[in-house]
Amino acid sequence: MKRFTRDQMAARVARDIQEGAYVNLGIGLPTLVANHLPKGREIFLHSENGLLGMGPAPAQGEEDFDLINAGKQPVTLLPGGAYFHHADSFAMMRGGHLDICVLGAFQVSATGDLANWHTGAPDAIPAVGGAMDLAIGAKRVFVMMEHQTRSGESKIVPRCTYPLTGVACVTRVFTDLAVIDITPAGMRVAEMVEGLPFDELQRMTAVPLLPPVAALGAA
Amino acid sequence: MKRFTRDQMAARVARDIQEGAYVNLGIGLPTLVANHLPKGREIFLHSENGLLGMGPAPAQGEEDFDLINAGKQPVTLLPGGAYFHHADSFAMMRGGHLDICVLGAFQVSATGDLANWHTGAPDAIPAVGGAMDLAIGAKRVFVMMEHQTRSGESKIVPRCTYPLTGVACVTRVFTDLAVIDITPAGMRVAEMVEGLPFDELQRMTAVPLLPPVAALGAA
Amino acid sequence: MINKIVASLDASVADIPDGSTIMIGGFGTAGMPSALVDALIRQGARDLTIVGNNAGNAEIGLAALLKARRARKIICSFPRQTDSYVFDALYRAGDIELELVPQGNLAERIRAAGAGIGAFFTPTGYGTPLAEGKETRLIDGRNYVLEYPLHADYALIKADRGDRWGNLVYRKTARNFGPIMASAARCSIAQVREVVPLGALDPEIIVTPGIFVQRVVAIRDDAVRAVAGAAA
Amino acid sequence: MINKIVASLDASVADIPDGSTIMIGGFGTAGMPSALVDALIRQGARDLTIVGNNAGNAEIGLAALLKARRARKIICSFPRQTDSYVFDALYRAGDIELELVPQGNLAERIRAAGAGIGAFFTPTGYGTPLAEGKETRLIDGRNYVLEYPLHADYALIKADRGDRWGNLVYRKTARNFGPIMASAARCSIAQVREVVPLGALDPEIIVTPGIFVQRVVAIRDDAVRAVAGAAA
Repeated sequence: MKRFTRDQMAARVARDIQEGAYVNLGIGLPTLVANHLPKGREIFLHSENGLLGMGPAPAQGEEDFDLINAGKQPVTLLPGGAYFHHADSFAMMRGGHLDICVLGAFQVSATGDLANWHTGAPDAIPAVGGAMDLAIGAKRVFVMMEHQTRSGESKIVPRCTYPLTGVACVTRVFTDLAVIDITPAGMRVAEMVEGLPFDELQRMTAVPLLPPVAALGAA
Repeated sequence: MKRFTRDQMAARVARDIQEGAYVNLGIGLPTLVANHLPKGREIFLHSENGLLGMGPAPAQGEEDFDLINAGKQPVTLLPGGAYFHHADSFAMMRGGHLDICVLGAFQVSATGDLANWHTGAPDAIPAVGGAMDLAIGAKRVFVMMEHQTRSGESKIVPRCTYPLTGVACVTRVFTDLAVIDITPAGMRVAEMVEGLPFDELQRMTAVPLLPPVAALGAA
Repeated sequence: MINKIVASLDASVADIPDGSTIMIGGFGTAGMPSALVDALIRQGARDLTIVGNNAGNAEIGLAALLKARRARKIICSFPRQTDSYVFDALYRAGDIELELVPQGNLAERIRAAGAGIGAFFTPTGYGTPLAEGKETRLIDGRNYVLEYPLHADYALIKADRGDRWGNLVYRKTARNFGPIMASAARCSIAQVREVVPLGALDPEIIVTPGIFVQRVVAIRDDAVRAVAGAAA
Repeated sequence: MINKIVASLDASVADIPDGSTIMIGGFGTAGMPSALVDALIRQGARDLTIVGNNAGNAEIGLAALLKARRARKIICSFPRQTDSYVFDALYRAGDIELELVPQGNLAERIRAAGAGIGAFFTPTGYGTPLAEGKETRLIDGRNYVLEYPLHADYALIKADRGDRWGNLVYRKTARNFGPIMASAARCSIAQVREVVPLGALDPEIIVTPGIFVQRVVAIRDDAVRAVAGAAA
């Protein structure tokens, strides 16, 4: 079966980010999205550790370890960017000023609950960082994840079994198989990977899905 | 009877302001204190509208109406001064970072309640400004006022009859007759204007006063 | 390309509907966006709720807006000034509603709106008439009053320089309420003395990052001076 | 004359008693005041409660402090890093207490301490294990958790330049927790790359006014570079 690669997922997320959007890309998979933002489109990348207008990684040898992103990797600042302290940075997040954040996830529930910070494993070192602030703060919360775990379990679940990051906060889920919206009516498929029948997607998803609106006539 | 002039009161308050103190001088009478701070003593004047390190009034013709104090008069900034916004300015006040504020008052109660923003007159336009923040924020709250109203009533009262600015917040009262501390034991006279007998001061004060500690032996 | 620079004062306020809640920056006339307020008067929106520190001076800016009877209510800390006769008359006649807020609570409520805080316990005002009817709580031996955020539909603020992304820097104590009001409104409009090219503002000194600003409009330097002069 | 410049790192931390609550700035190693932390290790204070974003990297700075078993408890948002093995081992052995706080709540609790706020309702963490047992409230249709301020006895922070009044400016994202921690501690100690004469810092660009800073200590520029290098 055909699946979106990680870069294809990132490119698909990037397509949904309009010009002028203030965007936070979570650590891990979501950072890939930056590589796929159209060059001509001005998009403002926010990093929780106190910058807006984040640019690409610096050339090797030009790293400045006072200029890093949330993943603690060296980055650059675009002309027009700004620095600020942590309380101001999280005011931007909590205050609803970000248009979009893109987060990785362990699980997303049918009602948009997000679990992405802890597997619940008793010996794990818990660490939450800014995930809970992003989950509840941005106007739209995009989740970017594999559709299934390595052992083939659906990461879209009726109720999260892992500890929650936020309640009813996810707007849209981008997986390697489909793009799915959390709507008041339920989870509605917006797009599927080419050639994947809706029934097959449903079979791999532990929550009842609504078919794409465009496909309703054919359903 | 001898009374402290306004300038003498201001000079007396100034004597209680140690080097290095962060101080806010309220509008009206307290602004006089700035003229009496010893030249060699570095004292940091805060103004609620967003500056620390306030200097003296500018020379005539050199006023900058973007650089004003809480009374909206042009001021100057000393080298080492700083500007900040209103939330940060009041964080300094509310957060207990000011060592001293000096406020005018209509009434001070026996337990240090302060009334200085409203006479309760029904046709008055109410206006509070930063008085309530200063009253509860500074480590020590000095009140500077005439001992009596023009009609001879004590402004030190068992309970304020005017609307309160703050509860149990005043530390020390400087009047034209005396310096009086609010202590757990009651109002204790620290100093009196030269030649004023304690009994005479008590007669003009509507709250029982404790005599100066130095005078206890003689009492 | 994102360009938040608006060509004219009038265009910058054209869409403000009747009934809006509008924050207006300034402490007295320092930081008062008089050019924007004048544009708002020309625009004609009425039944406004105004949030600001004062209630206008003489008959310029905010006072002129009040005189034109465009405001239903004002939320402020210090309406009474030597030259606030326009407000005074309206208030005495019962023609404007006043919500009086201690200045620090006003600033913190505005900041809370921008920062997504649902409510906060403040010691300011406890035991005073301005806390009457409000929830109180004893925390660690100190008494506090619960206060709620103040949101706005629009913020009109004055800054010194701005760029096309909406980044702003201010001038001296004219900064006052500008940065927090910019964060608390759905649409924040800044009048600036000078529009500068992107990148001209050092990222270390930007006070209001563009995320909080939707529109920037330049006014001629002499206009700023005239406003400052009028304040004296 | 007020002079907050302290002659040496060791002198700047000499009076910190056992049992203190100490905020330590930095996000990873950016803004981490490693020279001060090293001085604190030499000083020997123990039974400390540490407040910071992370729990140390490799065996430098905060990690070295933990390794020396000086901390009883750490309050932070993200202890687990690729090189946080010192903390990880202590935690797994039950040798250190952890209070995990969402990063924005951590920042806001620190800011609340500096700003005299008694408590605040935050939407972050509602419905998650990190809000368990905490007071919640529905305000305007949204659920919030009540969080309390985080005060400290000392704050150790890193800034770029400082003057004898304690005014500070920072460098790029090394700013992070510095300004709010400075405001939340009874005694804030800043290590700076350079001490500059009073008046050399433009009053418009001072990020932390001296009122929040009690001590400033200069460290050699090469020391800063070495710390930055170690972070890579």
